[in-house]
Amino acid sequence: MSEVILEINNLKKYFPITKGLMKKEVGEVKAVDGVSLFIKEGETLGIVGESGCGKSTLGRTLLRLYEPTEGDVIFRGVDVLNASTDEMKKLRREMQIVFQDPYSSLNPRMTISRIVGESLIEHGLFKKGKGLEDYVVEVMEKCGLARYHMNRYPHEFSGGQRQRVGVARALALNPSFIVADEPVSALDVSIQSQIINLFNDLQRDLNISFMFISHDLSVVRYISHRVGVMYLGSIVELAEKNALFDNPQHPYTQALLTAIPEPDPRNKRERIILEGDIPSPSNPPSGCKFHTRCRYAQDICSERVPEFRDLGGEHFVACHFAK
Amino acid sequence: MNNLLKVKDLRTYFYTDDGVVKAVDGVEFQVKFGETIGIVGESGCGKSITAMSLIRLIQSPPGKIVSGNIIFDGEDLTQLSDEEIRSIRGNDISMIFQEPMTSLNPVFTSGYQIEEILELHQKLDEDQARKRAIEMIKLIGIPNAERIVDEYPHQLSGGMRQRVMIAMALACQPKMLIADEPTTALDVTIQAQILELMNELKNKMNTSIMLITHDLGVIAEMADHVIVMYSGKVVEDAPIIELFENPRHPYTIGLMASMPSLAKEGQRLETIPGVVPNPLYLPKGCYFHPRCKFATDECKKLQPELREIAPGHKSACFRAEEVTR
Amino acid sequence: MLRYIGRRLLQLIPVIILISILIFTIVKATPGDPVGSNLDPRATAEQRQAERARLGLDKPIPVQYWNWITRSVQGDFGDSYIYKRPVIEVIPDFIKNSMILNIFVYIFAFLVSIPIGIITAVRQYSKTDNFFSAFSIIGISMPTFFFGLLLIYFFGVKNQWFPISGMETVGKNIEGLAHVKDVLNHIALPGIVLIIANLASLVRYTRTSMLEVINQDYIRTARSKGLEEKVVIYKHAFRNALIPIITIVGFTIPSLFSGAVMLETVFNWPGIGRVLVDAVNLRDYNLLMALNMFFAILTLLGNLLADIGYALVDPRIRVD
Amino acid sequence: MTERNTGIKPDDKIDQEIGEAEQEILTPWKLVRRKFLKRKPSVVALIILAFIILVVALAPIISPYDPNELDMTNTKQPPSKEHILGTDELGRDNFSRVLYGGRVALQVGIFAVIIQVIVGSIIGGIAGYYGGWIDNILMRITEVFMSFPFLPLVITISAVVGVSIPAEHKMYLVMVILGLLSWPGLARMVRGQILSLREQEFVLAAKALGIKNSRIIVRHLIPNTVGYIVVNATLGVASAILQESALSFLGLGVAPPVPTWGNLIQYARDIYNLQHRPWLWIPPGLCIFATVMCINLIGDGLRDAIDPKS
Repeated sequence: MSEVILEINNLKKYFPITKGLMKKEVGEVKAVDGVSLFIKEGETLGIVGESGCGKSTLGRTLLRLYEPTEGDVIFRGVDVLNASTDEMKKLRREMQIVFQDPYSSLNPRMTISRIVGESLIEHGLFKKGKGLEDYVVEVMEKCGLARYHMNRYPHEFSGGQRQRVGVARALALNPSFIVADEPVSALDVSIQSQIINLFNDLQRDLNISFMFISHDLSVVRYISHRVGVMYLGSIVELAEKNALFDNPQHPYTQALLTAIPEPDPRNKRERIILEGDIPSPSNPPSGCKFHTRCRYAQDICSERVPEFRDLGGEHFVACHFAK
Repeated sequence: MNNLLKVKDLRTYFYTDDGVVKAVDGVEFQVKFGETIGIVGESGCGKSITAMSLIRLIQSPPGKIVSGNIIFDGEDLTQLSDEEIRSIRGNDISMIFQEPMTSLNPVFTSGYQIEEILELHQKLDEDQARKRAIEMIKLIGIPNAERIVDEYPHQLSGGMRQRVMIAMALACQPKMLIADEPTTALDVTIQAQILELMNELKNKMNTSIMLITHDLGVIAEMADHVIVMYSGKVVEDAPIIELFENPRHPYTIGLMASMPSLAKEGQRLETIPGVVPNPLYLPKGCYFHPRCKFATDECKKLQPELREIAPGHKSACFRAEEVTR
Repeated sequence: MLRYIGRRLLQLIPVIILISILIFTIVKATPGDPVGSNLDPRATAEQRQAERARLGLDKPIPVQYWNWITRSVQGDFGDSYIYKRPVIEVIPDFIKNSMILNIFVYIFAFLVSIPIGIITAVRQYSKTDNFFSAFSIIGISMPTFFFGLLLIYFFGVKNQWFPISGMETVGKNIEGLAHVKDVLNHIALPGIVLIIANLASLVRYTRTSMLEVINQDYIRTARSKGLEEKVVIYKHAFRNALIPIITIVGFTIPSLFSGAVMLETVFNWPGIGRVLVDAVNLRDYNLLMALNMFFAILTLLGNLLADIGYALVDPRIRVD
Repeated sequence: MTERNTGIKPDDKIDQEIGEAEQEILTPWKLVRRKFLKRKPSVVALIILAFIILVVALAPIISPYDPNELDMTNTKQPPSKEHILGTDELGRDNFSRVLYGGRVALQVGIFAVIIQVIVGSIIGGIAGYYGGWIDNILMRITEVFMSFPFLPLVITISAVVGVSIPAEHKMYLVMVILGLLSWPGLARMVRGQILSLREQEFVLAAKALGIKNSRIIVRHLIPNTVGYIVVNATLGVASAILQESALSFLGLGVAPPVPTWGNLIQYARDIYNLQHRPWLWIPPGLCIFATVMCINLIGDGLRDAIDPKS
């Protein structure tokens, strides 16, 4: 896990709010509001946060599924956001994505082998025929699917098996980086663990780096090397996993960690309950966006946006009072 | 009889054109006064159907409560007429659901939907009902209740709507509140608020709660005593601490082994192989045996009974005493 | 709300102008010469030319359009060739006659279709549901004019129970109640056809929107509150199903008139629909253009009414 | 019963895996067919419609006479062995004319809907896929078309334009008019489908895989919209046939001598024919009713069959 494979600086993605007949623009949803981070080779960076914090948009904008508003993304030295069409095509083979909802992430009208193999034909890596079929089966078996699943259609599979097909599809182009956008949130616990193990095995065998996005803190804690916590479009804290979970610096992270229901009936620990609701991303609070719900909020918090700085040992925090 | 609720041999089947689905297949458990019981299990195990069968919310056809008695506060609900069961719904037993976004009627104000239940069961007139509704909204911790009472559901956030649902359910001080995955659709910080609120109200109104969820963490937080369900049957029934520290059924053990929060650093997650059986083609013998490490020939032929293996701790497994983590 | 209606009315004006241009060009583009059919055949070429000049037909089409639109805005649609009277005087009585035939039928069909739609949705796949599903599919598949002819054949001709033509018995100038009874007698047969046709489509529509609503979560919540099934269905469910039903009312208002075209022709009912057919057959261009404009405006108002109804019934639609 | 497993029948074999291998492959179209076959009324309607289409298609072989062959010697004959449905005032065999009339009615219905589907899908597809100002403009145009009063305009255009078109080609005029005035409904439906499909995760995944836009449209968007278009088109044929027959009855659609069910019913406009020669006008009317009813039943059956939730 040495050199940096992906670097993001000040990435922004604003969605316009339109109204009326001629769809005139009346505002903006600041889904991703200036995010900077890096991911090393073979590393899993966990991104955690509640709904509306922009984590999925971050993952998708990074792959240019949504055109970004500002900022840049450097993948192995290539500037992704201004890449030409052929550069972009090559990049597509390196960067892939796995989605959340087993029931909408697969085209219901396509067989599994077509779903997994479609990209290989598109990129001209294989011609239709035996070679393609064998490679597809190999990828499918790597994800725990069997050869006879090849000509089946998505409606014949359970949620867990569909997620495996989604992973196989992403793996087909042999990428070095995969964005996993809430890949296990829609699954039951016993199926969830099968997919989590699959991700770990793939990283071990193929040295793939992951951005693992989820709202489930215990899954993120188990699978990531480093974890970033997002709130209303920005990263408030980013650190090595144990550092973050054992000694969280940002008040939001602290509250978030205490909010997880621990499956241990004995230790009913004291909990920090955050008052009020999550503000809407279309008009976020001024200064530090968390000041409306933060226990330590001072005047400065509502005036100045805190700087995202390294407290030492790559433990980054965006809070005026973190030491 | 210190039991608020005693369910014996409850069976609810669904007659679909593909065949009979035994969603709830002989469930039994007890709930004491003021106790919170947790029903945990994965999708399709029949936990919601069990709860809905208690107040006969089963759509029939295709569903039908085939057998079983539900002794609630000394009265067997299965013998009651439709008219009588309706006087219990929302009054003695009320229910809240998972999706706050769609569980409130979009064309009525939140206040009206609370007043409706008050006017129905407590025979309050409009003004009294409105005053009581505002009190309830204040009780569940929503600021400026006077304004919220006239707002429509689409104007409220998910967390607030769930609170309005709780206010509605507790308006008539029911003896039992059934909460079907109440916080699954909510964010962690909002979930913490709602669970905290439910505990507060439980003590204030001495209501017992039946909490249905697939999240063992929420169960550990809230429940005094738990039943674990699999394919329409109760496989384990134990007090909360006993269940977590000394699980006596392979499925419960498997569930806990596959939870990331309980796994040690770097240790590979244990998984339960295979998938939940298709309810139309349930295997013979114990339904869990195709996925069970401890399965023997006996398990493949006979259905294990739910038997008491320790005071207050029941398990439906022939080898309950031997199974280990 | 009034500002919203005002703004929507303003938005209609460009559409109305667009439609008027389209209708004008279509009618004017035909080779048939309107003058030819007005004058007696023996008129010489010069007389014909003079008549064309008088009517301004020799000017280029855009100019003719401009003259026509400016005069129409003031209500002068020119004279009707068939009725030898200004079009603006001709149309209102026919509208009245069409209203008489359609309004009662529509209101009746609408009121009856709602309970049927609800019952068939609540008791899905029951005998009543199957019966009304069959009834409604027959209703929408039966051509209205053919159904009219069948009724005339069986109830008007074979055994003379009902009159088969016109709005009242010609010659008998009876007043008051007898007149009303006579008109009602004439309404009978066309009325049956219209009721069945409207009922068929409205029942289908109400049933579908009720079915969608009945399976919603808030209906289950309502039941869990202990409300009676009647209250759950007729208050909680129906109040939501009303939203799409209100929109269908808006859309079907124009078809109230244009839909009856076929029936007014078969039953010789002196309504706006029949007049349209006569105007078309006898090349009465002034009347034809005015009628089409009337129907176009009616359709636009119908759509507007549907949107306003939607905003009134559905609190989620914020009308700013 | 959300996580219901596939329809695998493990019967006695303990190892579910073996059972799964022989499991018959259920393609989406097989699934649709199986659901459709469960709806008896639609299946019966399909059989009857197939019979009607067969008879109408084989009209040249089946019909005993040439539909336009005059025979002044036995005009206005009641039904007899030679003329099953009697003859009209020009001595033409009514049964043959009903058969040929069917051909015209069905052709008009089908081609009108083909026009409707082509125009509607293109406009709806483009508006839905590209969005932005293109979507805005196309939708304004669609709304203008939708605010046209359908029947009055169809009557006006077919009468006014029809004047200069010979009788044989009137049929094609009716097709074009019906097609060009009925596409907005389909366009809005296709646009709605494309808009919702575009947000589906499998389309985003295709984009992430570097699949070209054109191929995403052809491979991912269209196959998932076809089902809805087919249902819409089927119901469209039913209403097109009704509209054509109404127009022809008014003498504004397909004009004699070309027979169509609609203009054959015109005999009934003469009170004598109506009363004394029902065999002239009732059979074509019943043909329209039966055909349209079958198509509507099939359309309903298809709609439920492709609905993923049912």
